[in-house]
Amino acid sequence: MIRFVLGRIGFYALVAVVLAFFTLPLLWLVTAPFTADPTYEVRVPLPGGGRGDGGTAAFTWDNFRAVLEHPYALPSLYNSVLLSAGTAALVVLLAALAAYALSRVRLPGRDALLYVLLLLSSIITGTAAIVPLFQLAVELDLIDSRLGLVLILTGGLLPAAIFMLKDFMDSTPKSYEESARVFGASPLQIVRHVVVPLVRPGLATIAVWAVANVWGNFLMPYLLLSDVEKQPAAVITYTLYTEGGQANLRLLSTFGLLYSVPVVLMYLFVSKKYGFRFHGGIKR
Amino acid sequence: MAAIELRGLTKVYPGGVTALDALDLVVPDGEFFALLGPSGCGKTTLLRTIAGLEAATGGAVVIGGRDVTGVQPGERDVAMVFQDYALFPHMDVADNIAYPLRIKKVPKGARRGKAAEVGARLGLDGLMDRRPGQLSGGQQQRVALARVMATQAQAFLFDEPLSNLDARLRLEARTFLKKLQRELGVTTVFVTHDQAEALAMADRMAVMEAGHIRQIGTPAEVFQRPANTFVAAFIGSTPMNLLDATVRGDTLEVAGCKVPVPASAEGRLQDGERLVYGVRPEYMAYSDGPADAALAGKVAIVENLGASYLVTLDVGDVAVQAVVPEGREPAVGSDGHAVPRRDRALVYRDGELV
Amino acid sequence: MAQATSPPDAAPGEDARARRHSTDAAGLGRVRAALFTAPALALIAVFLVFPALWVLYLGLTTYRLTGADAAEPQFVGLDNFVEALWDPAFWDSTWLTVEFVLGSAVVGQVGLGFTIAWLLRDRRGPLKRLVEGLVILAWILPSAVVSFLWVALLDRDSGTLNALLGIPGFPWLLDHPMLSIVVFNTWRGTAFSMMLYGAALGNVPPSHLESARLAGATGWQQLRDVVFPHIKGHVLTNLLLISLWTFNDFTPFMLTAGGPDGRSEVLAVHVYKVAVQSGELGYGAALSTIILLINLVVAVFYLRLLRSKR
Amino acid sequence: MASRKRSIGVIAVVAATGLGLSACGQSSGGAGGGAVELTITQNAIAGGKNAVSAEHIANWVIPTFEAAQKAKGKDVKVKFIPSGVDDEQYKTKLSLDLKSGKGADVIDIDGIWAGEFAQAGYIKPLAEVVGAEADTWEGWSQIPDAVQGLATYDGKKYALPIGTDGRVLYFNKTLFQKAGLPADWQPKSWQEILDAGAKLKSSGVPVPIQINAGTAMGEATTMQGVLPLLAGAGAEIQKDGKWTGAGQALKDVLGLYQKIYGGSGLGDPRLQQEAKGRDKSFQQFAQGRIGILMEGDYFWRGVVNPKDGVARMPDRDQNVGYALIPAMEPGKGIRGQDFVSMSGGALRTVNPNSKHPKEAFELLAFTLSADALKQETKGGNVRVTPRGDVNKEILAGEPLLTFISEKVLPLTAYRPPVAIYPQVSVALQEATAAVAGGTPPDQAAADYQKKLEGIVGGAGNIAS
Repeated sequence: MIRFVLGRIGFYALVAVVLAFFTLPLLWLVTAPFTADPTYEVRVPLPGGGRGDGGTAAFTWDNFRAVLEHPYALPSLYNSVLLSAGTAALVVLLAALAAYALSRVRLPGRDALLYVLLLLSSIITGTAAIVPLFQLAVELDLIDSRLGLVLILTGGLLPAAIFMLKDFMDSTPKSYEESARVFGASPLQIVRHVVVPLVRPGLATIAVWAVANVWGNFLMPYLLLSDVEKQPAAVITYTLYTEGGQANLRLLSTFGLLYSVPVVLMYLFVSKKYGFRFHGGIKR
Repeated sequence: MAAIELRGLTKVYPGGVTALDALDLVVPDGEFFALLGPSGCGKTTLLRTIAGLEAATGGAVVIGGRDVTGVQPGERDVAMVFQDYALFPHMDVADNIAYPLRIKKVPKGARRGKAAEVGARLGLDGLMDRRPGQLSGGQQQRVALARVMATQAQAFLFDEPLSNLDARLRLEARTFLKKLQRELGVTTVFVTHDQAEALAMADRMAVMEAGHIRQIGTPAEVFQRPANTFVAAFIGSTPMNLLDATVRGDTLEVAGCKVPVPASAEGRLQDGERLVYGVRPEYMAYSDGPADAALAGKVAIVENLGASYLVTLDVGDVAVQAVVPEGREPAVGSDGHAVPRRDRALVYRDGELV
Repeated sequence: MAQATSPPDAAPGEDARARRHSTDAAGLGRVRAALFTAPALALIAVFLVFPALWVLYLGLTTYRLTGADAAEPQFVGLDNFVEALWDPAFWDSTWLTVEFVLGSAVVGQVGLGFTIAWLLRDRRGPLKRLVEGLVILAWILPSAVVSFLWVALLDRDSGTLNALLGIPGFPWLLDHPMLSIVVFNTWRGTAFSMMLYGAALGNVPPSHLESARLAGATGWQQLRDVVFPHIKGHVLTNLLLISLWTFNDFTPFMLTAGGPDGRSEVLAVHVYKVAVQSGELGYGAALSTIILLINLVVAVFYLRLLRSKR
Repeated sequence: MASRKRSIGVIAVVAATGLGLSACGQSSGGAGGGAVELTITQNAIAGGKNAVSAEHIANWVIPTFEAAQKAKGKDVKVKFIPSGVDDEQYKTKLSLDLKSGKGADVIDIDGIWAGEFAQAGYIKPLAEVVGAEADTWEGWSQIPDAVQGLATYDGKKYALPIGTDGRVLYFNKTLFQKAGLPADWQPKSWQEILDAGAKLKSSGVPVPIQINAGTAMGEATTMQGVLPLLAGAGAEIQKDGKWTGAGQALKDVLGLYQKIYGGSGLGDPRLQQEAKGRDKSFQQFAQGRIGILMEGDYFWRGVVNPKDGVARMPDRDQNVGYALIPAMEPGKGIRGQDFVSMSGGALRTVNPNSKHPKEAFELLAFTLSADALKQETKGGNVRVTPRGDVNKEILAGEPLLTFISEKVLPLTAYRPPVAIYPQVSVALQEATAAVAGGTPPDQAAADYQKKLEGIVGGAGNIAS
């Protein structure tokens, strides 16, 4: 009994520590945008606050007004949505097809191939690859084209996506597909009717992962898109500095919050609708 | 019409393991046929090869007179119930049942109607819009059966259809399945590792071992006259007594006792030959007092089987088991005498029935 | 009694029909499987393999972003590699990276991710959703935002952490730059491991755990003897991916810029400084190649370790 | 059924995104019939970095220029391509563009990049790109030779200078008063700076002197620290093709760093290591925690500007003093000067890949016409322009900028515009970081010498 109680206490203590660890850094994001003159200090925005040093600051919507008036801020969020949705759709579609085939059919050298691609993808996402990628885009006439950027980003994400999805599919029982097959379903019907719905949580998770990756990517969009009207929020975030390189915390904190909202909403949507899982083991 | 015929069917896996070794088998139309054997014997591979999920390395599969060896599973006109039922977790019961019809491009209304009809027949009405995850094991099994029925296939294949049910449900399902098959009259092959299940349900059965069929026959034949010591040991809820024996004229010497040569082997044995004498515990007459042609020894263990008891006698240094009706069970340590029924006792030479 | 054993003379000759009969679960067959993989592989070939090979080639030249070497780069063979291997800054960065990967990925993310997954394994309801949601939030927020959050958290004068601990003025990013980025990256990346292990633990049959518990196994023994064998494959996937990602993670730059005095200059940051800030793209490409080789060694090590160990 | 609908939905989304993307991909280009299309780029963006100049280009330059062309019967369309990121990233992007034959027709670059861009063939002498009118531009006569030098490489003009700046010592008059120092303080030697620091310290100022050091501040350490001091010790970082090594001048500079950061308490060595240390130094100056700060005129215009600075000081004009940076000792500076400074400045040039180089140059020249510069510097956005005629007019009400223009620019020096300069700069920053961290100046200088040899290709390229 005592052991049980101690166990409970230990459990909640641990959970509390974990919660604190993951919440603490987020406090700034939910307070600074609402304070009149944000610094790095977390202060509670209160109407009429900020006079004493009691950890409060004057509450204001001005920062949001400033972001709304910013000529590129909101359009850049739309660009981010386009880029990440396009990349995620392409990554999920291509990775799912490839991962399924690799999971179910023994193609020669598939494991070695996957490892090699995974390693190469680390080069491509690194900074040293900017010249080849840029030149490639120039040669293919994909400069300043969202499609080109989507293709390049997709190329970098695909190996890891295939790797993860193959793992997911490996752990999905095959009897569903066999069952459908005995009933006469064609391979494509099986994929559509059975496989896609079964691995949907995995697809959704990969989609979120791809979106999160593209959502935060700065260097590639900046280099490949010169038209500011096509540039995503990651690039615009980096412009919220002054000539001397000082962060404009008023705009940065507020835009940072707005910039985070779509991915959070997407996560909530996906986790409610599909469940958010990296691994199979179908729940019955 | 839809007999299943296997001719020299062979399956060798890429690693060189032979799962099926040139099997010949005929399952006539309408028969309820069991494939029985220990795990790894090839029974599931055989079923999957009939379904087309595994490609035969050699030989032929003929269903309803049509050679389907190279035909895709979906074109063989068979339906299969998987061990885990493989109900699609993202579809409700009606959609699951109607899935085969969806593949056949039956209009939605018609297939929902058919699903409802089949479901009702299996007592699934009221559950049609549930997901498989919300059903009990028995209900899931019936959905899987309903889905198979909806196909109107020429033959059904069941892979361990009862193994995912708990013991009590299994008996019910056994009866239910047998009745259903009888009503439908569709040729059905099912795989099981449970000999009682095979005996109880099948019209005929095949006992398999290591890629070979060791015996084909009706449950009664297989139970009463196992064709070899493997089948003899495998079939029966209490294993058959298999005892070393030596022919002494017209009697056999078994564990120091003398018993008559079984009726089936009369005139086929040579004096002095060493054989295996087999008799099921159920086919022993037990008495406390001395009896003629009995295996006599001391009672070592008495096990309660419900309406009867299983008595293990130490006869010399071999153990002999006999089934004793309730009320007549002996005390441990007392003397016991088991008299084999001559018309049920068997003799095996080199493992094969004489 | 009919003997049904197979006739020994039955010819098991290879049936040609069997070959075009695909045996995978969905009946794809090799041709269709190849078609399924083709679009992904084509895209990877053009937008990944080709530029990656180009990077490998650039590593053999004096190519620079600007200056005379931009117009006419010289082919110098392995000079860049030799230079890197003789450069103490490279080795410093390498060791810092090893520290970073071991500390934040292997110990931090795997340890914390597994711990959270283990703590919440049989729970349902709002507490689990809250913890998982926050952990995943840290993972999906854009790095530009996240880095500001941590600068604000660790700030010397008005940072949240110092305010809570009551030690204003404590310079975390200066006195403990590696610890700071290790903890940061643990915070940032735990979600992946947590989700992976959460799913993996769901696949451990409860009966196995119960029987281990009945046999008197301690918590640790249960983990080692029952849980680990079940999730070994997931551990491998997880370690491979997060090590690779952490190795190439550039985000620490936004916290410490590699400083102070290079004390948190992990390889990804080192490459950025070399390739972008100094414009030495040839040398930077050579460094990328070396990182690739290190990653390869790490991957092979993991594969060996987890394949051999039972 | 439900799942079918969903999968159709997924396909529709994929298709729609695909279409949307390809449609977007094609939307660029598409020249109107006969119109000349020009593009102009700067590292500036409305609502962000250098917003004022971005707005000036978009709202004044483009419409006015287009109208002027129209009046001449030419149909010219100009598009502004904003950027607004780190200078290094802007430079990377620009280099990639220029290398691939792309990029805007009129581009802004930092003066320090001129040499490396020229060497790489990214930019060409203006006379080659646009013809003789580049050399006969009316503005040249208004631009001082030193500032013209910024745009000159190998004796040829590659660009037009956009402006220049200068570095001075700022000080907090309130703190000075408390420490008993004069409001019109003008040190004549390094020692006088240290003396003032010591007085400030004893009057309780937390950070008496801030002279940027270390690698975290990046180029700000070199430009607002090492180089002005080096000039005060009589050396230029590169002269006549030879680089300055670990000679006496550098040792003197590092010695001064040691006196400030080596335990005297005159400076805050930790601040130099912080990733955002420079931002913090601005904040601390504005909060009255720093006594003396070496910075460029940007500090006055953009940091402590009471109107829109990042660290506003409402009482800037009364409270912030400025002084020339003294040589180590009078007469010991470069060219035997008593006072020194360093300057930078941006350039604007025509992309050699431009399809319309003549029109592009017209646009370029227009942006640097007296009218355009006056317009640009209206509304409190005053800076030192390259043109003497304009400066005379706009700097009138700006004491500091007048000071820079009249007192500092005649003394100033520029960095060598060559490709390896950034690496040399990093080596200098590392040397100061070492000293601030406790390494003896001689040792730090020797380490620098070794590193320098590696960068510049041997001791032969280093002045002994």
